[in-house]
Amino acid sequence: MSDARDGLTPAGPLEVGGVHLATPVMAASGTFGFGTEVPLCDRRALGGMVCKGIFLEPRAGAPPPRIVETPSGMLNAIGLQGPGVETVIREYAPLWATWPFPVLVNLNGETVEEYAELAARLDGVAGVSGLEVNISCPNVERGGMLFGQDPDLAAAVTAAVRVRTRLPVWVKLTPAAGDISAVARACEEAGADALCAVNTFVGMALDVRTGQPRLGFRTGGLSGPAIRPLAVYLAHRVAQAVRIPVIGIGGITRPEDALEFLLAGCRAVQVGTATFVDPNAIGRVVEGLRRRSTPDGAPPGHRLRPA
Amino acid sequence: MSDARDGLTPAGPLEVGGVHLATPVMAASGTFGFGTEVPLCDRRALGGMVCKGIFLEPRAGAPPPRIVETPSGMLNAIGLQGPGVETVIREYAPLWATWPFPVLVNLNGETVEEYAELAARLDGVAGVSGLEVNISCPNVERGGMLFGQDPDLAAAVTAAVRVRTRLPVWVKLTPAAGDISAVARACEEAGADALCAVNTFVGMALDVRTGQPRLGFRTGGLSGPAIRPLAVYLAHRVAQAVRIPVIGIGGITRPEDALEFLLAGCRAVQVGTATFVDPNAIGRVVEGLRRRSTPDGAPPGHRLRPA
Amino acid sequence: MHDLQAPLVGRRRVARDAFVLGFRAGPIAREVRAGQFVNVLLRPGPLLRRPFSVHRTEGEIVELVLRAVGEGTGRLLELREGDRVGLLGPLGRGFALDPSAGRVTLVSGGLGVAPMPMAARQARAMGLHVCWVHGARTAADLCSEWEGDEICWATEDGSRGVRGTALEAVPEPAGQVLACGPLPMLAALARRWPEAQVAVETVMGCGTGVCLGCAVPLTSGVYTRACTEGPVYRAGAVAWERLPAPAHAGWET
Amino acid sequence: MHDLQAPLVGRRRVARDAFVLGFRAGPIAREVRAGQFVNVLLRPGPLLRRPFSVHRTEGEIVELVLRAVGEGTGRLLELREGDRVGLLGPLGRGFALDPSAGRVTLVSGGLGVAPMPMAARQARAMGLHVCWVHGARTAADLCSEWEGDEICWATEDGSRGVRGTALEAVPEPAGQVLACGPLPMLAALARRWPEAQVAVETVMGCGTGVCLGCAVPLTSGVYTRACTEGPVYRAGAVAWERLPAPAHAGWET
Ligand SMILES: Cc1cc2nc3c(=O)[nH]c(=O)nc-3n(C[C@H](O)[C@H](O)[C@H](O)COP(=O)(O)OP(=O)(O)OC[C@H]3O[C@@H](n4cnc5c(N)ncnc54)[C@H](O)[C@@H]3O)c2cc1C
Ligand SMILES: Cc1cc2nc3c(=O)[nH]c(=O)nc-3n(C[C@H](O)[C@H](O)[C@H](O)COP(=O)(O)OP(=O)(O)OC[C@H]3O[C@@H](n4cnc5c(N)ncnc54)[C@H](O)[C@@H]3O)c2cc1C
Ligand SMILES: Cc1cc2nc3c(=O)[nH]c(=O)nc-3n(C[C@H](O)[C@H](O)[C@H](O)COP(=O)(O)O)c2cc1C
Ligand SMILES: Cc1cc2nc3c(=O)[nH]c(=O)nc-3n(C[C@H](O)[C@H](O)[C@H](O)COP(=O)(O)O)c2cc1C
Ligand code: FES
Ligand code: FES
Repeated sequence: MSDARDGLTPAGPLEVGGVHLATPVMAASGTFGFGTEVPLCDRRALGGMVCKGIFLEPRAGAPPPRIVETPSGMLNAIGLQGPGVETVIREYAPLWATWPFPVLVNLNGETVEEYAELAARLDGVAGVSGLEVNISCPNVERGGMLFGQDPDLAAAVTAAVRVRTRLPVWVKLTPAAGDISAVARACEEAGADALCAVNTFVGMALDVRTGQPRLGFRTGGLSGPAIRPLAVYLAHRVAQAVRIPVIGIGGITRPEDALEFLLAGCRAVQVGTATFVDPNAIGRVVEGLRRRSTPDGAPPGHRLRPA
Repeated sequence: MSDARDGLTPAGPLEVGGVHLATPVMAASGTFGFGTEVPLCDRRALGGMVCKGIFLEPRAGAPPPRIVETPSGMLNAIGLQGPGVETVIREYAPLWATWPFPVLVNLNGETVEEYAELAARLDGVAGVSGLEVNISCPNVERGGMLFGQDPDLAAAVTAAVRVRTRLPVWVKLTPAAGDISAVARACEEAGADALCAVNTFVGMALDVRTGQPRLGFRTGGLSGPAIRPLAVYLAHRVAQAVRIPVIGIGGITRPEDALEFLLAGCRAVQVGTATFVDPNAIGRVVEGLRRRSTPDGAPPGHRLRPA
Repeated sequence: MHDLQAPLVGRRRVARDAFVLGFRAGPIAREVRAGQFVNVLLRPGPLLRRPFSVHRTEGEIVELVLRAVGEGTGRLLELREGDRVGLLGPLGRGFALDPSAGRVTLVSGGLGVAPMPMAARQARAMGLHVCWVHGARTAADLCSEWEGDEICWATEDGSRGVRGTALEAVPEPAGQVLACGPLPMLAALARRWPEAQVAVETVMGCGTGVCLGCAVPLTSGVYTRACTEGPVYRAGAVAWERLPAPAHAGWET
Repeated sequence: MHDLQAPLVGRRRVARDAFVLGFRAGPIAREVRAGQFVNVLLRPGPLLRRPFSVHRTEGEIVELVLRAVGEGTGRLLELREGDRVGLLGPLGRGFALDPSAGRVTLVSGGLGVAPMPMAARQARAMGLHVCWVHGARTAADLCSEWEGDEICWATEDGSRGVRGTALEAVPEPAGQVLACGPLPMLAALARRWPEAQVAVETVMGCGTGVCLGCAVPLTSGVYTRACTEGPVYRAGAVAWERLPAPAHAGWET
């Protein structure tokens, strides 16, 4: 597996952290459902997708309102509504097995053991190409982001998942970590195959006419173009801290946004909120990367000079 | 001194952390120079101002480019260019002494002792109404934000400043702290009279045509509307963690943005980037707060119900 | 589902501050059913799309009705003829008309008129008798256009028709009831006609079923997606007390 | 300094892709001096204002010249007559003309024409002889308008006037030199005429002197503010090797 910083990724197929991607641009968890919902997306452009986060058991999710728009961004507090792992195995995985791009399952738990159990259940399931361990969800009462703020807890979750599956294990990091490099290194040492940086930033918005939070869960996670400069910085720090590949996430809308993450040291990227605005956002990002590629397949920028 | 969460602040004069403000809306450090530069600002609306951050000695600042616009925000890496404390005492303080609103000096150091020395030099200087201890600047090689990420270091700076001055001591916090509540409590215990939340968020932007950072300092601090939901959340957490007043900062542009921070538990606010866009942004925020005040002088919202 | 760049081709005022905007979008106009919506992208404009019920279609033209309540609706009403917006749709599940009902009553409060002209036309095309009951605050707020066989007005101040809400003006027997309007009106309607079909509004992230942002709580305990399982629900199925009105973005909106 | 809402009142093309926009803004038109700029606010539009040299004034009208290079300039060129922008100005220090110089040479590369018509008029009003040397890539990129007593053209491809840069086309003796254009041209000019006055471009945050974002490094080692101490500098005072061109915002810009 080549180092993220060894060269730039072309728009073509590549292998990242044990997963064979059709292009370097993937659909981010929670913004592409289970892959059956967005008919207008150009699926040939899709490098791969991460399904909506799941727990062992079905979950109702957070009370509405669940979304608030903010300047160039949105807060969400979905609360990981979704079917449990059994439905995923029974209803979605068989479909995914027929698709031309890999699907990773986004794993969530309230305890280390729940993550491990999920990993075990998904091991060997046809249609599941990898696991994205979500230790960064800001919208649950227990677990989620708490695991991602502490290097020891992050390592514990990663290690527990690692020993229960032969699937590639990616770990999705939270910007709320005091030292994201330390968490990244801890996950790498615990056996992660790749790191995803980053999940949403915790935020809050109040209704000035009632004085109450505008989200049912009170706080939510900020995504969209507003966070891009913060996410590029964090993804860059993570890429500098580890040798495993990094997948950049946060506010990617245009082809050049994706390239910014690649230049910052990421090996692939995920697109989230942009898909809400343009169901074919990923198609357009990949098309832009392709059009701008130099003849040898590498994008036109240079690698980021180390500081 | 009344608790920030005891009631809402009207648009009129009030006392916050030992400083008598003309209104609850102040000019944020680094966005209003030394108070002599922005002729179009309605000075009757100005609750007070914090001058550009200074060190003991004059500083050249960071290499250009120093500013990059991002979606609904901007990254800056000014690097605390400015005159040293002597110039401030000799040239600006005498002017400030004649102004109808209080001026606080934003203090910066590379060591605890430098902060303490600055505090001592400014103690008793006519025209200086308080000190804002900046342990949150992301754009300097040493000091700055590093002090604000660790509760012990934050407390050390606060305590050192506290013993060297009789002036009100406000401490300005960084969102980069892993646990901002812990830093806030440490500053409160070390003798801070008020806390300012928050300074800018570290970010980065790359030029996709060269692959290099768009800022001369490589990274910068994100400000503007993009960060507002993040800042409201952090200011709210700080207000819940301490008994001293909190001054909310981050992305305030409209009157309702200011009210959002007040509803979140802040006693006053500071306006930064908005002044770049509209030199009279503060005048308009105060005007809006006034127009919307209910007859008893309190804004129309209710206080945020505890979680 | 289509994603089109659609030019504004017409605009008319139909009530105080309320306007019908017509966009040329043939593929959507041909497919859309009453109660479905389109998700509108404005550039420059707010980040997310804004959902609007399809009000009427006229050949290739898709009509929306709206009032300025915030940035998106404000910008929509500033558009000039020829300006283009992105239209994604048709989205959601519309009204299911029962041809055997004989009579259908459309109940609309305020801008809840939005899906009714299409519903009236589809019902009449099926041979149903259409009674439209429309309420608003005052006569000036009533929509000046209507379709169907009968119209009943209601105003809070009694300045036109019955004094009271649309609900109070519904002539019995109502037959099949379709409704759209403010949440309190729909909740009251659900108590009277649990079998009524109601179109609800929620904040939406995507409009296509992927974000789970548009949650509508059902009495069965689950959340469903307004953009996919809705926006039309059986009135009695919705847990109205757990469905909040969208919070306010600011003072000005 | 004034902060006005100024309507667009005219627009004309003066070179390939380059347009002059006229805004009605009497108070600014009356005060502005050659080399000063205005800071333009667009709503909807990017967060920050965009600085532009004042190109000419005509009575109450302030003219700017620009080409679309990004979001702000793109939106400016989409404006229709009557649309308003925020104009803050006049800002900065303009050219200081020396009435005793006898002769003044204006050197402009590409859109560096911006401050020259005003400079030409002010110089002639002082009785100076004005020679304007204007260079661009090709004849189509040259600005079609000029003022002064003499004009010399230069194009990189030789399609009009001297083949080469504006700098190479300057007739000697140049007298007092005022210049505006790409950084490499200004740096070269500084070596030949250290006493020349040059108008430089930097990224700006505020335009009013408070943000320190517009730093221009001087050979003396300090940074100065382009918006306040500049944008006009003595060419020999600027540390050109430490003054970067503004970085690119993306591929499309
Ligand atoms: C399926 C559906 C159909 C709709 N049909 C119509 C219609 O035909 N005509 C019409 O005028 N409006 C309709 N709405 C509501 C319309 O989408 C909102 O008024 C609009 O999104 C507000 O955008 P804004 O930018 O102007 O306001 P914002 O500044 O975003 O918000 C202003 C106010 O509107 C509320 N709001 C924001 N988004 C929504 C939303 N999705 N639904 C309800 N309220 C919202 C906010 O909470 C706030 O109080 C519909 C909504 C849905 C979900
Ligand atoms: C004092 C001054 C006077 C100017 N006069 C003129 C003029 O008369 N005519 C004209 O066309 N342009 C002029 N400029 C440059 C003009 O301000 C920029 O081209 C404009 O801000 C770009 O905005 P945008 O949103 O279109 O581009 P963006 O999307 O912001 O950026 C597009 C490109 O322009 C660069 N850029 C951004 N801001 C500036 C800036 N302040 N200065 C230079 N480059 C920038 C970016 O780095 C990028 O490469 C002047 C700049 C200054 C500082
Ligand atoms: C509505 C919504 C739901 C999300 N759900 C999940 C999730 O279930 N699991 C997860 O790891 N991330 C989730 N995310 C985070 C995204 O995958 C992504 O990290 C984030 O939105 C930043 O990328 P963006 O700015 O491109 O949206 C969600 C984001 C949004 C907006
Ligand atoms: C150009 C610029 C310079 C700044 N300089 C300082 C400074 O010297 N000291 C400081 O404490 N904060 C400084 N700040 C941070 C602001 O005071 C404020 O905390 C931040 O910009 C967030 O508020 P805003 O979104 O309203 O701008 C600076 C911000 C900007 C944009
Ligand atoms: S709006 Fe996204 S799922 Fe309904
Ligand atoms: S642009 Fe802000 S100081 Fe010059």
